[in-house]
Amino acid sequence: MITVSHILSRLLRSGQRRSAQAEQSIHHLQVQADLSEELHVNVELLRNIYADCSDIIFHEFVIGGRTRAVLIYIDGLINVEEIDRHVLAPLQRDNLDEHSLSNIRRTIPVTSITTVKTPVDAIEAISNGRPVLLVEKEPQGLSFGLSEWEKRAIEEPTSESVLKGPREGFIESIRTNTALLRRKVRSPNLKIRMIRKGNYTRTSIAIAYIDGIASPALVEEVMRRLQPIEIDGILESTYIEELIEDNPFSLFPQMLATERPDVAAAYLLEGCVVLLVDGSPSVRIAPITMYSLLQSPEDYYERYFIGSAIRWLRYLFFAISLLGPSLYVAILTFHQEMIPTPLLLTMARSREQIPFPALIEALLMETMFEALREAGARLPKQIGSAVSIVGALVIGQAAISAGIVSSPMVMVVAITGIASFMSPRFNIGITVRLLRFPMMFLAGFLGFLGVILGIIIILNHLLTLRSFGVPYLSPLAPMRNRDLKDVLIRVPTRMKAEYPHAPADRNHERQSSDLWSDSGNGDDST
Amino acid sequence: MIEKGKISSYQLGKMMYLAIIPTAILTSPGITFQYARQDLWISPLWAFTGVIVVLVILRLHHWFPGQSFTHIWERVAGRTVGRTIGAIYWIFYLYVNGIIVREYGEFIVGAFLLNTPLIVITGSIVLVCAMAVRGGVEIVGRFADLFLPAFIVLFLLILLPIIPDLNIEQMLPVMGQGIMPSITGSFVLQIWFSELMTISYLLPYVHDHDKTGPSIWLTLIAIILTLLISNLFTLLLLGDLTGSYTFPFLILARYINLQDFFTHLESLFMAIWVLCAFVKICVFYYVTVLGAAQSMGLSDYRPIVWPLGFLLTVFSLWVAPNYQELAHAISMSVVFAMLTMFLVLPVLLWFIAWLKTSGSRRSQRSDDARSLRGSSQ
Amino acid sequence: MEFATILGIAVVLVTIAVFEGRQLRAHQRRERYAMITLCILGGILAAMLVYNLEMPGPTQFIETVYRPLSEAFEQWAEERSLQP
Amino acid sequence: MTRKVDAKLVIKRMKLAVRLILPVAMLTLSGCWDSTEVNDLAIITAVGIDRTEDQQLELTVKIYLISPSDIEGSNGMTGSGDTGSGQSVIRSVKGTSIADAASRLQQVLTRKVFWGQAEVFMFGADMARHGLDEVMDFLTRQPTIRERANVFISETSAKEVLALNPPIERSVSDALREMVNLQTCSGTSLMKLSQMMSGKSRAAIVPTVDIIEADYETPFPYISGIAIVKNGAMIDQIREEDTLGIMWLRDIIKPRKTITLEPGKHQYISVQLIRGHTSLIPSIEDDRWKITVRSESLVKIIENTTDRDYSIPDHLDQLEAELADHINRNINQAIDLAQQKWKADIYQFADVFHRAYPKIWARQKDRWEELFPKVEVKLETNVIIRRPGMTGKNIFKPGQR
Repeated sequence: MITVSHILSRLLRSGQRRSAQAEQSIHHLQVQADLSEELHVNVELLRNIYADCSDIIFHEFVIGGRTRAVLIYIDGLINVEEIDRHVLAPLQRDNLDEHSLSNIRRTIPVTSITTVKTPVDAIEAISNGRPVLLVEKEPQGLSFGLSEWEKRAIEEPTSESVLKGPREGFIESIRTNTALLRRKVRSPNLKIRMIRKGNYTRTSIAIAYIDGIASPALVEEVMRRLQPIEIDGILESTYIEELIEDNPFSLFPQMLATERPDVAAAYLLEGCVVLLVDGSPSVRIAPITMYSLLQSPEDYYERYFIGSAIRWLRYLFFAISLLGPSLYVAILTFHQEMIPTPLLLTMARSREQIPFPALIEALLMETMFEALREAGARLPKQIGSAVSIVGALVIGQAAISAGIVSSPMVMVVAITGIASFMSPRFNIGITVRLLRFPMMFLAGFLGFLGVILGIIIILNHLLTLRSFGVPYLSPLAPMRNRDLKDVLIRVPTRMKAEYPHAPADRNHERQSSDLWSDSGNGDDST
Repeated sequence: MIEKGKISSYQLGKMMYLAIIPTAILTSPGITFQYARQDLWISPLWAFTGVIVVLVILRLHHWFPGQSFTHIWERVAGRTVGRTIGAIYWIFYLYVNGIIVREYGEFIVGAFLLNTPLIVITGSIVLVCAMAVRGGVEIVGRFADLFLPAFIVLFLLILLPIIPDLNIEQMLPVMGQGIMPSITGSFVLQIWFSELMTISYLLPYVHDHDKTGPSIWLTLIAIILTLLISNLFTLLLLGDLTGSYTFPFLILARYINLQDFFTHLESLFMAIWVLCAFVKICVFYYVTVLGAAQSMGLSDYRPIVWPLGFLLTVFSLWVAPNYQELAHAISMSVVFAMLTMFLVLPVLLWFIAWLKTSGSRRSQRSDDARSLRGSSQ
Repeated sequence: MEFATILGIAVVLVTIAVFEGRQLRAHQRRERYAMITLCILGGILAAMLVYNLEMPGPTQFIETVYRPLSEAFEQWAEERSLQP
Repeated sequence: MTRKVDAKLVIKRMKLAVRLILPVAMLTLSGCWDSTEVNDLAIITAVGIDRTEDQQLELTVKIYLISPSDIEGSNGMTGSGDTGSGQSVIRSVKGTSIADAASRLQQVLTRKVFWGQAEVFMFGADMARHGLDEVMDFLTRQPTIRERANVFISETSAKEVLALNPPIERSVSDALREMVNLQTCSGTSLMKLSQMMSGKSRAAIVPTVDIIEADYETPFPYISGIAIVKNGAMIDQIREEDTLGIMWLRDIIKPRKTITLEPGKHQYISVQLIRGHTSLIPSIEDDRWKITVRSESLVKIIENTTDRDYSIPDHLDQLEAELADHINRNINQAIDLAQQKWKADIYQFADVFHRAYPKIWARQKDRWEELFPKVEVKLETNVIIRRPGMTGKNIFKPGQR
């Protein structure tokens, strides 16, 4: 037994080994066998498994002065006060005739008590912060739902702030997150399936969908892709995303990342599947289309005129963020006749002292801008602002007066930078910023023609791309007139009577279809 | 079937519209003007070929649903004839596409990138087209979905600002020499209308057959209207000079002047041209690849996409040593060749098929026709 | 110069053939042959064009075939004095 | 088992990417054939073409100057502009033909010649008299030259005009362009000129430019009148004061044109045009070719120093008649000039007849040369006075009745 557990603990500690082997060892080496009736055997086994784990507490005590028992838990993952008050206190002053588990279970005033039958179960429970009670002469143990650890308070997600609308955001704890979802969608049709992945991290992954809206095939497909995952650890939902997305080589995100429960709930109501990963405040939504990445929740919280207008502004600046510098380079080096004479003369004057060709100048500035952005993002706030001030001086005034870059170029880079920050999702912004560079090369090589060819190549990729079976540019290409109304404009809520990309055999209507006429009459009468 | 993708009828219509319009608005005003003079805007109305071709092809596909043009030949005239005609067709498509690629290249080099080698221009467009064609008919169809609105916007962006510079008197006298000049002028236009025959290769992949007819007729009408408008605008701006410019419609874009700021928008025209030429080359390229795969009996067309792309680039150089010869050929002998391939042969096929089916109808009702269809699958 | 062009053409064709060949499965014999034949054809044609750009092409062929027709049309158009 | 990423697939995709990117990268590195930096361009804003005494063409270009250091490098150039105040220099080269001169121009410039921004083309009077065809062919054939560029004929040599640096505008090209926009007569664009020169009448009008040499200021150009171009060459020119009839006939008269009558000695009545329109109506009766010139104009009174009070309707009618008379006189004079003196159909009667009588025209078009002087012209002029201005009677002339 000792050798067994020795091997086991070595296996568990050696991070170098294939985790699959570790998993196999657990299965093979009879740790899965039932717990022994001898308390000391069980404790010895667990002590070996948890060798060198200083945070594992083996609290030995005696129940009712007769029966020896051990409470095993991880320090910091449990609520010590509750353990003292609700487990240890009743047991120690106990007056039971027989110390069987069922009796003990009845004695302890805790809602969630489960039976632990094998060492594996015990380890699982302990790792999850559920204290395990092992009792003399019992081949089973009990685990209590008294886990509690430090977690962040629910606050507004900084990466997706809105002016209007709910300010709560997901946090690192998956239970809190599912609760947040459940608070938005109170129907029992909101299903949340749970699986665990990660051989070492044993991370919980929740798959949330609304039964009756989401297509069963979609849910099946998500489960089918999740099942075979074998990985040592999952620290963020991106790990999962990369393992299950359709095209792992695409620059474009095929799942939407959000930290906002309202966004997740909105997509649930459109028939999407939401993946929550324990330890990550950002959940993943699938399937999505390109346009989902360019929509902000605020579009729906503002009046629809404003929502539509802002959406168009965002589309425009999305195009600018992709094409800004390349169009500038193309016009400046290929199509000078397009520039009105006075403007051309001004530009020519500003470029007179610049030693670089326009293409190099643009590349230089864009790279500089990206570096500044990255430096600013990684630094503490106090230093970050210093970086941005220095950066602004470096790539702005000083570079111009030193004659290294021209001022129109600085303007173009600045506008492009702002444009790329306008996309409501960070990941599409960074994709576009990356694509900007090959586009600049194409523009410097063939002018407008190069830009157009570049656009065609990007579109070609986007048109072949799918997110869980949904074409990425879907309502536009292939054209689906019915769904266009939420892409080109943000239609009034009362007109959104149908689900987008819903399967044909499901119920399409999301609100009473005669709402429009009804409320119209109502308006008249008042 | 080689192709697993499906397109909708409207995608087919959009594809054909975009595949016919670009070269037509670019070169047709100049050539038509030679015969029709100030009546050149009437010429697009004489779209006889378009009507005949669409009628014949739709009829054929009604009789043989789900069959491509080559397959119908095989059904009707026997395997050897069908295979031969299939081979001739894809080689002809390769040749026509070579002309298109060449025209595209000549236009870009002649008007925009004066010093860039032609091969770079043609090679790059064939490269991106090959990428799209490998994606199959679905991808090409979606490109058409995306580019049609872009085309319309850009087209209007050229037409609307030029309106103040138009001189309505340039179009007078209407039919001063009678109706004949405009009909003669429409002679060259027939090659563009006859290109509608290409739908015959794409119809098997359309999933909503009930809308095919309306969609194709709508496409034909849209083509006629677009040509009419572009020819009319060109005439109203350039008058007698229409025939003198190589690319008259380009002058329209160059002549735009809005508030002295938006001037010389020919690059806008280049954008239109490249987008549509891309769709056009893709459609013809796809048909070439598909036809070649079918006539060689391959199980997949993708392996031959790149080799045929290379061949296409070579053909674009081979079709003519210089642009003048090409332009002359386009306005004369190539018209006859295209009419033979895109009009005469389909009509012939229709005629043979009609004889066969009507003969069989008398004896066996539609059983024979059904067996004709059934045995091919 | 011509040699360099030929070399370039060869590089392009070999790249196409190798990469397409890899994506084919073993039983797709026909496809492989078709692909390689087309590559070789393209190579030969390209090489011939490199040395003689004025080589008669399909356009000349079509012009020869349709000469009677196009001449007739031109004459007809002229008779109607439609030509400028 | 594992939905692990197929290693082969990775390699395949990578190779595909390399295969796509590599040619592009190679091509990019090998050169961008058409890219030119703005600061490597010699931006031509105006072009002048003269004929020298030794029967050569002299091409003068006005180049926007960016760097002051460039002024020094005059390597064998024949001309150099007044570089003190302006930001432009001029260069001129001689050649046997315009294409020849244009290619020589590149030899004497350190930067790439860029025609795309040339807004003014100025032909010297000598050259214009000799013939514009050859130059126009060159100009219309170039892909970079703007069809909308303005064309002028200078009374002195074109070079002299280009050498000017008008004090208000940035360059002489801007000055002339603005003048055309504001002046009462329309300018002629390159495309319009080629239309007129190649059209049925083969006659064209081009504004002429002259220099005002005021002693108190630097000399500046102004639009002095109209040149008549027939069969590709200038045959005559007339002063600005006499162009009224031509403008009526060509229907290019612009608002703000002022007509002044002198009913009595030192008594003037001036009206300004609000809107004017002329239409030419052709008719052919038994080989008598007739044109009816129907012109309508709305005017307002801007000055009245006569004895008459034009707030009285009867007087207005009379004034309208007088104005119509005046316009008729101008038109008649213009027609006489065109039919008798120049024998040039600058009013494009040919097109008018062609549009109305295509069949007759097709038969008679070769006789147009002899027909044109015989075309009868009938005038139907109608003037309507819309407003008397802010005042009715002249406040300072109580005697008006």
